[in-house]
Amino acid sequence: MDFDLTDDQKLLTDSVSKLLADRYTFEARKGFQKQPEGWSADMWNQFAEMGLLGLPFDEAYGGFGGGAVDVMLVMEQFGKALVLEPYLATVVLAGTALRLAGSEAQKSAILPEIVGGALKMAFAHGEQSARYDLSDVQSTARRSGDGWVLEGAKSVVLHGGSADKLVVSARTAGERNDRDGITLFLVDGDAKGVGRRSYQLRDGTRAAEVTLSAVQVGADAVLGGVGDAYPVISRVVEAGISALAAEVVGGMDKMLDVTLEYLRTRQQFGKAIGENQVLQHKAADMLMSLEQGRSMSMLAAMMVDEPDAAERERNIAMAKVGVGQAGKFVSQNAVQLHGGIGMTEEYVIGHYFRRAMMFDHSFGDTAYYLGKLAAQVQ
Amino acid sequence: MDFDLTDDQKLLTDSVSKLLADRYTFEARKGFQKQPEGWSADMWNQFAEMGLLGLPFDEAYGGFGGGAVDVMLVMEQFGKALVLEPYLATVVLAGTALRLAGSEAQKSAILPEIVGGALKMAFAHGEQSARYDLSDVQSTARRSGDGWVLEGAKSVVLHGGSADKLVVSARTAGERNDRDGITLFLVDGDAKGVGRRSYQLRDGTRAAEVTLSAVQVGADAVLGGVGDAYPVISRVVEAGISALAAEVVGGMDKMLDVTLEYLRTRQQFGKAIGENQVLQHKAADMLMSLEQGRSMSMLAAMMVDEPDAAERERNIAMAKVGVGQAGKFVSQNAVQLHGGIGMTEEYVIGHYFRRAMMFDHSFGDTAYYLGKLAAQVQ
Amino acid sequence: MDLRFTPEEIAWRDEVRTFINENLPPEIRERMRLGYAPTKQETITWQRILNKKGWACPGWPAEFGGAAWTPIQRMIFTEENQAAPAPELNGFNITMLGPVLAHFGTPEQKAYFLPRAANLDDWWCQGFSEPGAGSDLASLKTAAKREGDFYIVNGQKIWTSTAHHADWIFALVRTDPNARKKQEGISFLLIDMKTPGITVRPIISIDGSHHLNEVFFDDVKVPVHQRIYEENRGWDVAKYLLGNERTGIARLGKSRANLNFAMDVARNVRAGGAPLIEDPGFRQRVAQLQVDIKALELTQMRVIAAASKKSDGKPDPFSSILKVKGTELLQATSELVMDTGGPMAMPIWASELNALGNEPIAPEWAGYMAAPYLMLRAASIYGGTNEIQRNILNKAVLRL
Amino acid sequence: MDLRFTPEEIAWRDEVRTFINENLPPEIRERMRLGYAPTKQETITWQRILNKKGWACPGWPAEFGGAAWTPIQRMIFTEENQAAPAPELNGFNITMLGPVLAHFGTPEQKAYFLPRAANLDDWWCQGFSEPGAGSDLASLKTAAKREGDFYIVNGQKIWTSTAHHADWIFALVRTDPNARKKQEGISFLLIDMKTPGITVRPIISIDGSHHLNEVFFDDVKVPVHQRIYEENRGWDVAKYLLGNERTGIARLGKSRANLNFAMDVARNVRAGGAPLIEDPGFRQRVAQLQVDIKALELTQMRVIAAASKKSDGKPDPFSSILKVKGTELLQATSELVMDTGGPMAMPIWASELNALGNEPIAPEWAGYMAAPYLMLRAASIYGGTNEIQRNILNKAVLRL
Repeated sequence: MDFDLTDDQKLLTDSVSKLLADRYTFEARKGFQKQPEGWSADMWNQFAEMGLLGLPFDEAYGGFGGGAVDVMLVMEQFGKALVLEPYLATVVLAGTALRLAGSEAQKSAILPEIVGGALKMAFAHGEQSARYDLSDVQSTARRSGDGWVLEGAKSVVLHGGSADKLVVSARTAGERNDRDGITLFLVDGDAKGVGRRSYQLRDGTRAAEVTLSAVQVGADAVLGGVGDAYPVISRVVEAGISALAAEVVGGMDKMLDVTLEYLRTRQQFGKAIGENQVLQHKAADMLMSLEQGRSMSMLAAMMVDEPDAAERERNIAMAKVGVGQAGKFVSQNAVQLHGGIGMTEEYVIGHYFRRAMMFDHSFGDTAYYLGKLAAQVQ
Repeated sequence: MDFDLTDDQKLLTDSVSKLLADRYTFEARKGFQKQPEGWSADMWNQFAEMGLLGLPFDEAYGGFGGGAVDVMLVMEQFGKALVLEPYLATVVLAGTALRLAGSEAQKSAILPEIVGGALKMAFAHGEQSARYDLSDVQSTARRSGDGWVLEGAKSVVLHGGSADKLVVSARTAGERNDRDGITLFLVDGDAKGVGRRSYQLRDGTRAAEVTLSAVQVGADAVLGGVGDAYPVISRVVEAGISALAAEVVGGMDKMLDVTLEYLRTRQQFGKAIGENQVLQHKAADMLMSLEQGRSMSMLAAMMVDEPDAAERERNIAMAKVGVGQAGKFVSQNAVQLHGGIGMTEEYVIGHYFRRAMMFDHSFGDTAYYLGKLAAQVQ
Repeated sequence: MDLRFTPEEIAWRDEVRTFINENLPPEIRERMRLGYAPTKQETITWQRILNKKGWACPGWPAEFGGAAWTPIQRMIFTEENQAAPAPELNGFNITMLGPVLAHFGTPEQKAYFLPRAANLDDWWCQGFSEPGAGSDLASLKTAAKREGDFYIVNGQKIWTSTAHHADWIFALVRTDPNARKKQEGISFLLIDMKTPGITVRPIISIDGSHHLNEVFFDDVKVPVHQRIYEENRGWDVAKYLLGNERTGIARLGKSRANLNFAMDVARNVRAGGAPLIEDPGFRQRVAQLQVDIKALELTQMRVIAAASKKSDGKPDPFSSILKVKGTELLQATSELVMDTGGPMAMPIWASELNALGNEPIAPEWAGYMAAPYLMLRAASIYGGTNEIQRNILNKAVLRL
Repeated sequence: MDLRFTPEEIAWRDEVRTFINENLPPEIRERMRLGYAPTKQETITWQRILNKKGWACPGWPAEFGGAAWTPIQRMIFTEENQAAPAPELNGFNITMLGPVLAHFGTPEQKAYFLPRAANLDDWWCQGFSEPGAGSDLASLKTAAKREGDFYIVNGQKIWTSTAHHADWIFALVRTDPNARKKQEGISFLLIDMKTPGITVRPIISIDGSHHLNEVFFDDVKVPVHQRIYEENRGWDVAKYLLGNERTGIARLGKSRANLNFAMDVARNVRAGGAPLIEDPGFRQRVAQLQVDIKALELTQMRVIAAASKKSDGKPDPFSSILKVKGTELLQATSELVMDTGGPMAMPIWASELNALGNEPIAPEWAGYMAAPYLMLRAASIYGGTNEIQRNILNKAVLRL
């Protein structure tokens, strides 16, 4: 057991932290959000320059060769600054799919493009009627000549609107909810037959509904084995949970700081409201919740590469529940302790609040994972 | 909708309250508990004299002709004084079984004896492996000549040790967990073949394990229809829940009072601990919980005689959950706010605490009824 | 004691329900069922329908249109209206200003303002909160200086709900900055929002809605006859008003509507290959909420029954229980709605899609599932935070 | 960063587990599994087995038998021991008095008392709390007046765990009633419980157990050489001791043992015609507790890792998190045990039944299911209430 960071990791954390403190102020972020794609191309290039976009990829592809803990450290900083850019979608989600299932040719062609910042990707898996069931895929792909034709629709695809390439799941065999028979495809964002309707999520990040109408792709578009994608999808989601959990921990950290500062400075009835013991104890509860959440985020990062699948799934599920509950508790109380100002769009707390809410509804919510864990009790 | 008490009900409440304030102090109660049967025969006679033992019975049997609300009022007062006597067992449980299922002959023979205080009864239904399932009856009764022979064992029979007569459930047909085929019998406490091992429950009241070894009873011992007892048992339990809920409300009322008094007088760090805002708010939470519990106890009392079975069962289940949760919250916090003294046998709070705990584990606990309600969600 | 509704009360409930069913425009009802807040025009439309029926201002004196309902009748009406769901009566007009005018107003003030308030001819808003004050309302600073027949008002109000809709504002202002106690230098003014010098600046809430505002007063001239009650006695008026504000705060009808909506959706979405409503965790959560709603329903009846017995006009401290528990239920039920929607609850579906035409992008139920959850975080803040309610309970009941 | 146990740590866990399995008397283990507290003799038996192995006082300096374990090794040992379940080491001897003696004691005090404490030849108890003091420990009144080579002690201690078992007590006494600050007039004495003038009065807890006592001192003569550290500097000693007391306070092993016991029973009792463990509500509750235990497990490791880096000797304020969350889990898991037992958890089976001979009256698992729940209500009270822990967090971390 070892909680130490390597010197490289300390350097990574510090440099990301410094970059964001300088360039990613709450005011600057408002500007980024107004960009056409909902984030800053300039910041994206900065991330590329710092090597963040190559963090989890092998050095052979221009990457940094880092692991889930490195991603955790970056995401925690991103969480503090409420970073809008498609890091999760491109590097973590699509990146994990490529890492785990990509052919040498695919990885050589795509990963360096990601690392360099030229290529944005998205993971187009969820569907409107699937809720959180990863095997509930109704989009289809049928063989056509050497290639495939895709039909269907994908829902709430994070950064699906601005992605250059999509990783799309489709059913090549089996029935709805079968784990077997799902295949991943690489599809250009502007391929013929791909429709994308982009919108904001409640936390200000972007997503899209993606429709697939007779989308033709070649045989080389298949990512991994035909019909074998379920375990890959599952691990992509686990990597996503781990990364997002770290982001929420960063957010909670910031929420507690902002709230403490508010409690110290806001005067009412002639004294700082932080002198109220009830608010002190509530803040102590927030601290405890944050630290428990932080522990669970570390657990998730550690488990992303655990080879024992049952152990990995179980621990990631526990982490999702733990961070989800902590995020909810800390964010709800951060708003409450602020009073009216916490309810406003122009103040920072509400943004963290919604980001934590978003986390709880990404990749399966607290109830979903608690139900999964409950079903395993025997 | 009408929350008013009649003049008779006010008088009833006042006189019970006064009797208990005079005679049922915490000190006096310690003495009662040391009596061989674990309660005071003298107080029992007082209750008889005041007419309490006839409260829910028809005037034809010497009763008062009252309803569940009257019982609620009395039980609430009993709850404040932590009354030990077998009122629930005799008047509410066995009494309800007799009221609902007794023949004219049975009622004429028994009810006046109860009313007068001469006859104590117990409801011997639960079994060691039944948990809270009312239909899980494995004790049997088989016909033998004109009468019946009972075999089996009953568990945690409230006041089973001191009861003159037992209402015993036994299976006359069907399989374990079948609702059909259960029959109630009137069995003398000292009948041949009846074994009774008496003990204290955690709250200081008495119960017994009752064994039935070839216990012979006559045909006239059958209470209600042969094989038809399940609905009666169900309603006996509902009456029990309603009465006990009121008792817990009385207990919560007292716990809050005692706790407030402690918070006002106990000094620490040079001031009354009740000046701590955190403790004030906790006490406010206790008050809210108490009042919500009181509302649910009223609901239970109102529903005991509701003819629509589904409506009645559903509302009683909600009341059990509501009062159970309130009782737990109020009693746990009453101990916590007292600190060490609240953990001691010699101080009053721990007794209320355990009485509330006992309620939660009588006739089905919070999880049991919440599960029942959940199963009905559709 | 009988907690069941009497036959008369059941008849009344049926009468209300029937009237709502027959008169509430279906498009309003459906939008609200899906979680959307009613528009200004929807609120006006419905209140005028109710006013025509004589149901818009039941709590007012009969001469001004009051309906002489019993407290239980009022509760039944409010909850049926919330559960429909229908737009609620404009609370500023009906529960706040109306009773204040009827109690403290001059004959002229009553005659002019009350009928217009009942019919929503004037949309009122409330100018109490200020940036520096928060829960410490009486520390307000907006100044009103007497000059002849006018007050000259300067200062700022905040959290002013629907100020951007409002024709008039009733405001607390400081008329005596030197009063011994801060409560003693305050007056209660009615101010026409069209008066020169008033600026309304929107505050966007975290659900993206425009509901709140800042209101700035810059040398705003207010005729003295628009003052309610005596100069420097505005705090008495405010206390009277705040007491009335607390009736109906449990908003149980709304919580019930939330729960029903969540269950409707849960019957139609799948989780693990079966309808979500069959999921054990979902069912447990619904069952617990049903218990909590039932308990508060009864507690509310007890508070109402007690209120109908007393006549000292003081607010029942137990209404703080209704506030705390009621807002907890609003928050829990709206959270259930959001969670029921799952990932589909997260998009702001409307944004940037209008340009793409009317092709539906998501199922109708998914349109507005997170916004009420977001908005209702304010429920435990406004009207005296839930922490303040506990202070009230302590002071008035527990006395620690 | 790698939160997994290293191979060395896993080897250590296995070594501990194997040793316990091979050396813990099975009858002790089984009684504890069923929820019974260990008897005095059981605790002594087990501690002597551990002492023989060199595992009874790992945190002490090596010269007195310390084992030079890493903090993580200590944690593993503690949790394996709790989860076995085995009697815990006598904390008064091992985590409280031992380190104090090693740090503040004279050579003679160390030489005499430490080996005896390690082997439980002396059973120690702690005389800190007093009736009037509660959380305000320093306001203690028990007086020690110097007379030649003795102190004459008069006063009363309360909540003295196992005083009725104890051979010795370490006590805080007031040696200077006129000190400027109340903390400055206190000394730390070792007192033989057999000294004339000491009376122990039992306090029965709400679980019916005799664990706590009042201890009265009536002109008790204590040799001056039994004082630890300087006169009037006892508060420094107490602070040092209380800092040590907070390690291991999460008691996660115990919570795990509770959860395992509940699950064992739930596999064997029926609810609704099927094993209770298949009940959805029960499973949800277990799953949530598993999550909470896992989170605290990791937080504890973080606190331990941080502790092994710092050397200022001050307690980590984060150990307050371990206390609060750990006791919440103790309470929640023991409540689950009780609830699992259902109606069978309510009887005090033992009482009045012994006279009836050895015929079993209830299944073995039902014997002692409510008592731990009752007793553990004290867990959020002793060692600084959970409210005090939040004050500590506020003061040391949040600084509001």
